[in-house]
Amino acid sequence: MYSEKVMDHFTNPRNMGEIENADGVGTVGNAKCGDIMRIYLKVENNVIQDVRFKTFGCGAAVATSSMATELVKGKTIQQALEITNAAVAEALDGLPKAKVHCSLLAEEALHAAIWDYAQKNGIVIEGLEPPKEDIHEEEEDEDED
Amino acid sequence: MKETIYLDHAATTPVKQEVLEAMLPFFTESFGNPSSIYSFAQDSKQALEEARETIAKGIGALDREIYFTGSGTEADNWAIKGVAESYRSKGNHIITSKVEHHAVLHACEYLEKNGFEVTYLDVDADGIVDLEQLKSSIKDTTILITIMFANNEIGTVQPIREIGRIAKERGVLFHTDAVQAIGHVPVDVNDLGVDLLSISGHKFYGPKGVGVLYARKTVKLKAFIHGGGQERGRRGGTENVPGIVGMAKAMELALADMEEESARQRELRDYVKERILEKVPYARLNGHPEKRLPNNVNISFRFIEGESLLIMLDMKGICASSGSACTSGSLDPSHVLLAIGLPHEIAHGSLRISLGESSTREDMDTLVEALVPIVEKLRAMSPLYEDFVKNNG
Amino acid sequence: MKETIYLDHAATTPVKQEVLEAMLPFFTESFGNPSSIYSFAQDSKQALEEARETIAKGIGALDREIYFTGSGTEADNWAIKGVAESYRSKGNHIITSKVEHHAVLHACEYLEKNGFEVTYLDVDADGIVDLEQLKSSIKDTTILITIMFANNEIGTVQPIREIGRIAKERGVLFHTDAVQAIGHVPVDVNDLGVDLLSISGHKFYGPKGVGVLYARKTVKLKAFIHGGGQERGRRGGTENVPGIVGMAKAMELALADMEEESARQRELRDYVKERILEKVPYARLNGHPEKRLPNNVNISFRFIEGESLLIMLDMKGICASSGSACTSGSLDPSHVLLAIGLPHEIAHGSLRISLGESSTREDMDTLVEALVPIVEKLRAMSPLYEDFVKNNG
Ligand SMILES: Cc1ncc(COP(=O)(O)O)c(C=O)c1O
Ligand SMILES: Cc1ncc(COP(=O)(O)O)c(C=O)c1O
Ligand code: FES
Ligand code: FES
Repeated sequence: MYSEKVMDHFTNPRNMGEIENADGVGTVGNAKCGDIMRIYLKVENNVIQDVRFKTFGCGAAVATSSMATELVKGKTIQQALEITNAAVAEALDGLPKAKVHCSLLAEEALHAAIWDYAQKNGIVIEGLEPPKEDIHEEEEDEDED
Repeated sequence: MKETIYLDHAATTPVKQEVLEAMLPFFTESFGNPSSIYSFAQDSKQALEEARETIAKGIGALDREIYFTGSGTEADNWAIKGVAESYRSKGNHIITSKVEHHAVLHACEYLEKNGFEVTYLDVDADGIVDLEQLKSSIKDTTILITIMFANNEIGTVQPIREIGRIAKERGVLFHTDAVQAIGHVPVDVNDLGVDLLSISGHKFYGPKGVGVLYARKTVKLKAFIHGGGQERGRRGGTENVPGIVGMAKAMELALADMEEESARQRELRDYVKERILEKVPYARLNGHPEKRLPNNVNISFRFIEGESLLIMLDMKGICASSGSACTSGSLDPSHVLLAIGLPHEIAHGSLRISLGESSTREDMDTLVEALVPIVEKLRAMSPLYEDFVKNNG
Repeated sequence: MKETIYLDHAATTPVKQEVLEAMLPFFTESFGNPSSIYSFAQDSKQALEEARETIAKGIGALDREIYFTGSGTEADNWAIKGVAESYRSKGNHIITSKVEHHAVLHACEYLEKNGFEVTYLDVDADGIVDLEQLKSSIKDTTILITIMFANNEIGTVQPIREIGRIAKERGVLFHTDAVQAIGHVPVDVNDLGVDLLSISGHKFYGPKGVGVLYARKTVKLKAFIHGGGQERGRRGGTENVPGIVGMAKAMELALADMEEESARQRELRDYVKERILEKVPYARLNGHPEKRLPNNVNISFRFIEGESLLIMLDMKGICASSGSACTSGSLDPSHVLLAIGLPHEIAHGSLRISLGESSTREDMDTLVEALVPIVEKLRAMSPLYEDFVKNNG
């Protein structure tokens, strides 16, 4: 059910782990499934030098965490903020429909970590919202029952 | 390719060779419609009635109390909605439990939207229904108690005889979903005081897409699927002769060696459970330790999530499940695990293995060997485990 | 033993060898539950989805408009009761015909007992519904028109496209029971303007116990059998993978040579009909002479009774039917023959033969040869014939 890329990132997750004294840490939970993701950032001169994650979640959640960290590493904060869950999913050659919400977890965890970094450093980042308690996605277009 | 170790017999089983052989003639040769009057159709008619006899005998029923259906789910729906319709004038209250299969739960929810009142009984930490609550829930308007025989996720076997006695005393009909029980534990409808009972062929090495509703002859059973005069006018549709023949053959075979095979699986079950609990910290058995199906092991591993666990086991060639197969597409934690009181995130990290006739002690060892490093790896990834270690370390 | 000449393909058909071979791996090898997530179950999941595609393509539908059921009867029940439930707030009126299969008629009668109003359209002497009556029957509260594609007894094919157009113009949903049509006449749901359509596997050399409900994606379709999340949450129950695979294969094969095979059967049909009408006096063809299934012949023989006729044919090794198989246990004369205006005693003396791929011209000759003396013998026994001869002789 998962693409080869998803399976690769699931079995060999990149950047899994913690960062001691991280510049930003974000933890979010997924309202839809109860899964949890945490992202650690090391930032220098507005550039993400290092990023790590931990995930309690399904295969898609682990793989999107891994891919998201790959995508933001070495990017500026602004560039990182432009990476959407759709982009992460696409980089993984897509996700099953029922698993699209899992990729939101990565996007939101990243935003939460950047928010934490901004708070700690007194920086205001345009357009960045404080982390939500729970993540909701648009309901799928499946007709109701 | 690496060998597959199939440990998901509660989801479905292969059709046994002997079962398939019993079915084969009815596809291409004796394919007549059992309702036809010419002699060519006699073979299928006779096979149908012999299958009915076999199944009736298997559960201590009369032939004419056996109705063939297209699945266990249909049998559940029919029992519940059928009784609801027939006994509406007597009352509109139904009692069930919080740990039923979705076939029962969703049928009950449907009835709730249509003017029925449903009581969902609690279960204790082992998954057993509260008999006192059952007794005190029965009222004048109660027309049906529907409590499953054995749970598909945690394997807990309910006190069916006691429930049957209570139902009888209070003059209420009693339906039990025995889909997971058949072939594993003895089932006798009279001994147990059951009025309606559901069976599904593919859970005991019979084919998919065929089931049985047993309904005691005193039950007023309205048709649920209306049509031709099949099943004594109560279930329309040309009979699935090969499927029915296969299901009967499978039941015959399952019952023939049930005692030994159950004992064998029970031993394996206890062996693998012990080994896992011994080797993996922060793990707990779900379901009743003794009053459980001989082939079911369900264990929660704290800090990890079930799907990831299943995928990693799959990569080692091991087929297992987390919750029931038919809801594995679902994201909600199992309603059964929540009902036995597990918190959300622990319910998420559960593993169900269900043994079968092909299961060996070697398979159990392979499973444990694979499981230990997988759980470690997933815990190393888990923010919940990180927090736990920090707070307790 | 004498050879059997099977001329009852409308009752059921044998499973073709190729169909059986397509099914076999899914019983014993690739037996996984399609809902399971491990790779071992991928084969069954994929086979299921490929079958869905094949069937969707076969009737011009989208994959997600195909719902697998346990029979044609279930599909009919679901379509009718499902629409009734979902559109209840819009209205409670349903239009059907007097010549529908019992699966449709009895589902409608059930709804009548539950607050719905049903109009049963008349048919003309050839069995075709009255379109003017249809138009004038539609009212604000009409939510469904359900008219069969082709009649199982007399073979008459209804003006489906015209009915589709009327339904669309008036904003009413249109269901058709296409159980007898599939494999014999082209069926394209969009071309015909059909919103829901029922199919049964065993009528076109697929297995028994499996069917399809097509429901256009715009139709609000409530579940009829509640349970697990299968069929996009709309039909609970572990999927009958071998059955579904077989049905899809059978449809593929049937459609591949439909044109030639239908032409061949049509020729045989007309040949045997001519021969019978030529050789047997006081006989009439029932159903429309041209707008009929290529494989159906239905003839009434005055002064004789159907069951006796069937038994005597059976003794010659010929399998045929009188009325539909599923009501052959019933003693009432066919509601279809009464609806086309036959008097009671003539309706009783009808013979349906339905050809199949194995039917040959030789079979037709054998049938006619057997039939002539049988009819004579039965007439010699008949007091009705005696009276007739006395009054007219
Ligand atoms: C027109 C028609 N509709 C429905 C059915 C029911 O199909 P099944 O027996 O597969 O349920 C039949 C055949 O029995 C039929 O001929
Ligand atoms: C307890 C229980 N009831 C009902 C069912 C439904 O059976 P089926 O899938 O054959 O409809 C199952 C299995 O899926 C089950 O485990
Ligand atoms: S199901 Fe929870 S993150 Fe995927
Ligand atoms: S006399 Fe036997 S059915 Fe009429």
